Amino acid sequence: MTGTVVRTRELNLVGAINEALRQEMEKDERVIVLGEDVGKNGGVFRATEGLFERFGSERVVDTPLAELGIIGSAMGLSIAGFRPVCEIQFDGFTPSIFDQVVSHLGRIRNRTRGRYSLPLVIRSPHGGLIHAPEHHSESPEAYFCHTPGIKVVCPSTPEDAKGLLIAAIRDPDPVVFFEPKALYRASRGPVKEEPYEIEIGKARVRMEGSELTMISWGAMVGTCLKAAERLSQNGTSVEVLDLRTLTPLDLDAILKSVSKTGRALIAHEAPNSGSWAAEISAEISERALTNLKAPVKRVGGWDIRMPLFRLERYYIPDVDRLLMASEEVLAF
Amino acid sequence: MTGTVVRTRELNLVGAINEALRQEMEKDERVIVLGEDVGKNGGVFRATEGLFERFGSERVVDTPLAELGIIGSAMGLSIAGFRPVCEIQFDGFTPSIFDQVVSHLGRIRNRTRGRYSLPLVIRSPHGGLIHAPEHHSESPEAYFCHTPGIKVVCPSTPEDAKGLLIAAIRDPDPVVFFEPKALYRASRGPVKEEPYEIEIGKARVRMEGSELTMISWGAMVGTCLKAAERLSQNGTSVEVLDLRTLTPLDLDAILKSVSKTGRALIAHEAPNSGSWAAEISAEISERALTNLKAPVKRVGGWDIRMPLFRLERYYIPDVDRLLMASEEVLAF
Amino acid sequence: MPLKTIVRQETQRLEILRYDGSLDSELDPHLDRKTLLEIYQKMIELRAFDERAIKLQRQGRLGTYPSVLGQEVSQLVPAFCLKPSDWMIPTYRGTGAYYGRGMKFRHSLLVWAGDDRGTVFPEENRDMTFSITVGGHLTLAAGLAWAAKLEKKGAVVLAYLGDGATSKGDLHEALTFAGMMNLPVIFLVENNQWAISVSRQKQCAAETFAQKAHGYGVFGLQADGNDVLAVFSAMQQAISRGREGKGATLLELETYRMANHTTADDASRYRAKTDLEAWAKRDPLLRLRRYLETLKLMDETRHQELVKNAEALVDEEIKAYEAFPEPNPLDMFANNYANAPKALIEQRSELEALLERKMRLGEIVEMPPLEGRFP
Amino acid sequence: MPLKTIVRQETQRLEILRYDGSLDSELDPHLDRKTLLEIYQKMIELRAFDERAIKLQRQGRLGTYPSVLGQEVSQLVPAFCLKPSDWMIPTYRGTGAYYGRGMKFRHSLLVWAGDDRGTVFPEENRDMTFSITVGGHLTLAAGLAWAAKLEKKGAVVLAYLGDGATSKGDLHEALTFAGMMNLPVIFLVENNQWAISVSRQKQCAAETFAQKAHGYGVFGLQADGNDVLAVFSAMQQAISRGREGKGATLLELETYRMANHTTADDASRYRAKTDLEAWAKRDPLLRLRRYLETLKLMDETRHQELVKNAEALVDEEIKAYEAFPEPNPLDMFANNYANAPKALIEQRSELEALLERKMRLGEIVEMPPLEGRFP
Ligand SMILES: Cc1ncc(C[n+]2csc(CCOP(=O)(O)OP(=O)(O)O)c2C)c(N)n1
Ligand SMILES: Cc1ncc(C[n+]2csc(CCOP(=O)(O)OP(=O)(O)O)c2C)c(N)n1
Ligand SMILES: [Mg+2]
Ligand SMILES: [Mg+2]
Repeated sequence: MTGTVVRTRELNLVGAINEALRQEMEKDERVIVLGEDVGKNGGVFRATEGLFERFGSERVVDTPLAELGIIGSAMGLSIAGFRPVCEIQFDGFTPSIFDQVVSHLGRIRNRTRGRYSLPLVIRSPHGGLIHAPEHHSESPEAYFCHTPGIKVVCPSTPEDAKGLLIAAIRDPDPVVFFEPKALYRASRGPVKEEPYEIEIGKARVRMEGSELTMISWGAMVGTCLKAAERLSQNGTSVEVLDLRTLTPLDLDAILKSVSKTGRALIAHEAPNSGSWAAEISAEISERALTNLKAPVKRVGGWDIRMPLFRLERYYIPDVDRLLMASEEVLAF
Repeated sequence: MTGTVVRTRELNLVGAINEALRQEMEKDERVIVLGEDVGKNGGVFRATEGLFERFGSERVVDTPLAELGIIGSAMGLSIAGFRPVCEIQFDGFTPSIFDQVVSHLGRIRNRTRGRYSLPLVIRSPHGGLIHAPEHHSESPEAYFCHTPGIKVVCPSTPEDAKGLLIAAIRDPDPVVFFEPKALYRASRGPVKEEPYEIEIGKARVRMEGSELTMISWGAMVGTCLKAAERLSQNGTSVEVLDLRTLTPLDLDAILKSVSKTGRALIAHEAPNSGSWAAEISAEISERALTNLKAPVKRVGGWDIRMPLFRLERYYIPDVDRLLMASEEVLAF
Repeated sequence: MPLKTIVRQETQRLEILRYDGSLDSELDPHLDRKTLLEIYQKMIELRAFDERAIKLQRQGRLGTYPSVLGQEVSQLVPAFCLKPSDWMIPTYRGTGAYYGRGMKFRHSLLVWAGDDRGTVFPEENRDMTFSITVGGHLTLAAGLAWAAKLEKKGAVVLAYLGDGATSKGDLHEALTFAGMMNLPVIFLVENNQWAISVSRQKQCAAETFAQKAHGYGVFGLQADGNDVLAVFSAMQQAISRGREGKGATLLELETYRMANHTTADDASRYRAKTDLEAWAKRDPLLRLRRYLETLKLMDETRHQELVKNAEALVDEEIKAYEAFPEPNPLDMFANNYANAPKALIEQRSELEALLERKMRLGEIVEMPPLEGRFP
Repeated sequence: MPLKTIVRQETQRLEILRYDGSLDSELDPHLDRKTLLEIYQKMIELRAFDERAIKLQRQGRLGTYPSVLGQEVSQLVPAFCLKPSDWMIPTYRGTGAYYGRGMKFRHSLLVWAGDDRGTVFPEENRDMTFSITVGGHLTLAAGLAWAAKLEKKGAVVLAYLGDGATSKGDLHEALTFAGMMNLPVIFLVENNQWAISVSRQKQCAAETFAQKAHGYGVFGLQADGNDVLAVFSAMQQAISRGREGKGATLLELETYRMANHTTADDASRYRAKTDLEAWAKRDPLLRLRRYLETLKLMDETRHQELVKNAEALVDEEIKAYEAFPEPNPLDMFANNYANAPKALIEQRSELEALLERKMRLGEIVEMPPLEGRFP
């Protein structure tokens, strides 16, 4: 391979994540993967497949079933100069680490006046629609986004997943990395072979348009694209913004798009009240009030426990709900 | 005492809470108080003072230092028919119970299809400005407000504290009851002697006005009142709304006031991004866009770890910050 | 006096029934024949169900399912030992525990089909839903036991957990409370040697889980979890302690997860076949059968009849499960609060509007009837 | 074979120096005179500081302060036994631990005055800030030990915790990791008999905290925490184990919190004076003094000189502490991220504008210089 030829293949999202992990582990000895079932089993979604065989039991570590132990270990390792990437097996088990995340993870750099930094990544699957049991389909991002000192990322394409994960591993601060599990295998796309970074904190326009901005992240981006397609068939020009990073929020990109379209719809999977969509909605109205042709609309999960999976598609917004909401915004 | 004469005395906020606890324990044998140092010591703020002596060690229980144990016990007790009121000693230690709160507390009624309910109260001091160490001045309400199945209350006067706590204890669902610790002794006011309820979910206009609505809760209500006073001296008519309950949010009261004034400022102590103020701001702009004469303004803590207490007054909004923000809103 | 031993502790293991069906008569709990046969029948039914559930999942007629194969004794017998007024909280791997308490298989199927209507326990029981978050039910179990202690009616709480779950801080705080407050709770560790792909050896460096009891001042005991008599006997001991005010028990039952972790797992990726073969010899069903044979309570004919009846029962249950109408989406709004707040009423209307739209579009043909309490 | 004991465990307690200053010569760690005197001097300095800190708080010159009175040995000696390349994490009740590592009192004062500039450890040390959330540092300590193990340079981690903290699930998960991964970490329980108003007896039903070690396959030991020789000796053992790859230690030091929990507490509400009197007889300082006297290393004159010097040192430190200029409010924005995101730059400007307004209004007279890294 020469330096100038960029080779690209199709990968699915979990494959892109796997590649990012492998390449960073090759490049940097300090990278350590830890979590439940990340070793021989390769992770329950196979995100760490092959790493144990390749890098051995010192760098790919099956931990006891103890999430505070996992996050605490990762914090200690990172303070001491390692670059741990820990996996919390499902979004629904991240509440087990909230105590450390809220009380310590994002505070230690400041508390120690910059003496210690925590270059670690917390990987966790995110969101619903894979017909899984309770606690396997959650969207807990708001809890993390409200917590200072950390960053929160949630890609929606294999390309972004690889570049953002590499950037997260190299980031000098803690990054929570949510992986839309519905897309692990469903989302396929071209991914460059060599390692590359995608800057954390930058949104990406996935579809250009002029009459309505749909803002989203994770698996919901796909639903937005489908809805946008349908709307465009009816002659409405929709811009779809994939946030990719939730904190730091790319307000510039959001405001740029909304200033153009004058209408914003934010779609996501979490209980809507107090969600990260609330922050985005508030920021838009607070900063671009005079540009708005209609009230900002949030479309999220209901403010109830997500039902078991037979009904999850009525909890998580689907194309119909996005269309209904869009019509409301457009008709204002 | 006859049924018709209403006796009233001055109490401070912690006294009102103490009285509510005592009266409910007298009325209802199922009420049990548990937590760290709530027994002989009467709680570190003396909120449970005298209860141990009055009701004994079976109903006023010093627990081991284990917050998951405390919340889990309270959940179990409540499912089995008791009415536990547990204390988490400081706001900054509530992250230790997030795991249960997010994963189970608000879900069990629904998960068991209504078979089991959890009539319990989680009491915790709230907010800053008492010159305390780290983790003793936090405002974690957003984490709770985003969580379905529970209610969140935060009074700002002795009268409300007593009535809301009694309502919380009698509520068939879990209530998180935040007590603004800066007001424990600083806030004094008339409180009726006999037990009474104040309805959960209802805000209260603390000052009437027509040009700007200040929305707040807890100790920040006092800061708003001071700022409103100052503004009114300059001829601006300000309405101050004390939310008292955070979830369920009294949107009617908020929209009623903002429709009248056309301007809203939301003041609170938590890191501003992703705060409960974001939800309120979003709701106002989403529902009352055409009534707004200026963008909604949020004034909260910065998105960083709160500094140790020498600088806390520059982290938590003070009258000057509210005035600056108000001027901005009024000048729009 | 300088370096002196101040505490001495022992951890014991109970085994009664040998693999060949013979037993240690000194410790025989002397179960009556009826009980033995009832347990055996339930074990056969459970195994028949388990096998079929896995098949249903493969056929796309069920969601992810966690098998209890090989754990029939450690699942059924503890639950079986309780009174209805006792509390029980199994884990997600709890089909046997619920069955031991009288829950119908149709409801287990509904749950694993992602249908909330499966959460139906016999009215008279104090059964709890399981926690999918591992260990998430343990401090709650302590709270139930606290209530039972205050009630003073001799009720106990049985909380199942796995070997993996022992690592969660929840167990620590639950045991701390249980020890300190002398609570009538049994923490039953079904040590099936695996937490998904993580082996018992990688979970904890202590020799046994039972010995953890000493760190909390509670009673600890290990038993052969595939031995119906040992489990029965250990449970009787633990229950008596609870009823008599002697406090909590940490009971470790050694067994083996003979199946994949769930139908979504492939255990061949991480464990050796030889292990499985060794444990197959200790099969709890086979062992009880041999014992029943020595008692002349079982022979091939009777066994085959039980199997046939079990199959018929399971058929029946599957039929009943599949006969359930689709759930009404609006039902998700029921039972979230005693009185639904305004926001939920509004949101439910939104969902209603969506459903109407979908009916107009022909995406939904017919709305099923409503259940549950709202607002 | 039926009910057989499968695990036997013992927990030992180490005491070397008697109250009267005599000692068990068999276990004498043979500390050289210089070390003994150095420890004694530091203990006197620490006590002098502690007394003054409480006074400062009463005078409104300091915030809430947690005294270490009576815990001088359990605070200082473990820290003293470390190398700079070892990690140390005390609790908030850690002034002695930090002092044992060479931190200046002026910085301790700053911290308890609510000033972030107090977080200054000697450059060469691997010291960590304490966690105000009880037990919040324990799994992190396991992580540091994991790193130390990978570094293969023989470093160990010393994490202090209180008797109350033993109840937190954090300790359980930390010990599980430490045992499983054979980590070079010492969990040092300063059992001072109280967690604010909750006594040791109400915290845990086990006889000792040390015995909890057996539940995790790590080494456990109890020692008299007011006995400088026992603590030194126990620490040597724990450190050697760590350096030699023998894994973790749970070391319980029995001592007593002679003061209120903090200056915000009033212990007379919940504990008997007689308790205090009994423990006063076991005072660690007095005990070491008697021992030094038997060794002819101490007499009243030398002691008084040490006290005088200590007072002078503390005076000096208080002066230095009070000479610190007011902190610049803008400094709170430094060191939150390696590179501050745009939102923080914006928020810092907002604060700047507020400060300017306050200067215009005369609420702030002069802005102190900026420190720290931004953006
Ligand atoms: C808190 C939490 N972390 C992780 C998981 C994912 N998970 C589900 S089951 C399981 C293994 C549990 O093992 P064990 O406790 O031994 O129970 P078993 O499955 O063997 O019955 C894991 C890691 C979970 N459900 N909850
Ligand atoms: C998680 C948490 N819960 C509660 C508190 C409040 N609190 C501060 S110190 C303390 C007692 C701690 O006792 P112990 O661990 O024995 O340490 P000691 O104070 O005796 O040194 C409590 C309950 C806290 N800081 N953190
Ligand atoms: Mg298991
Ligand atoms: Mg203590």
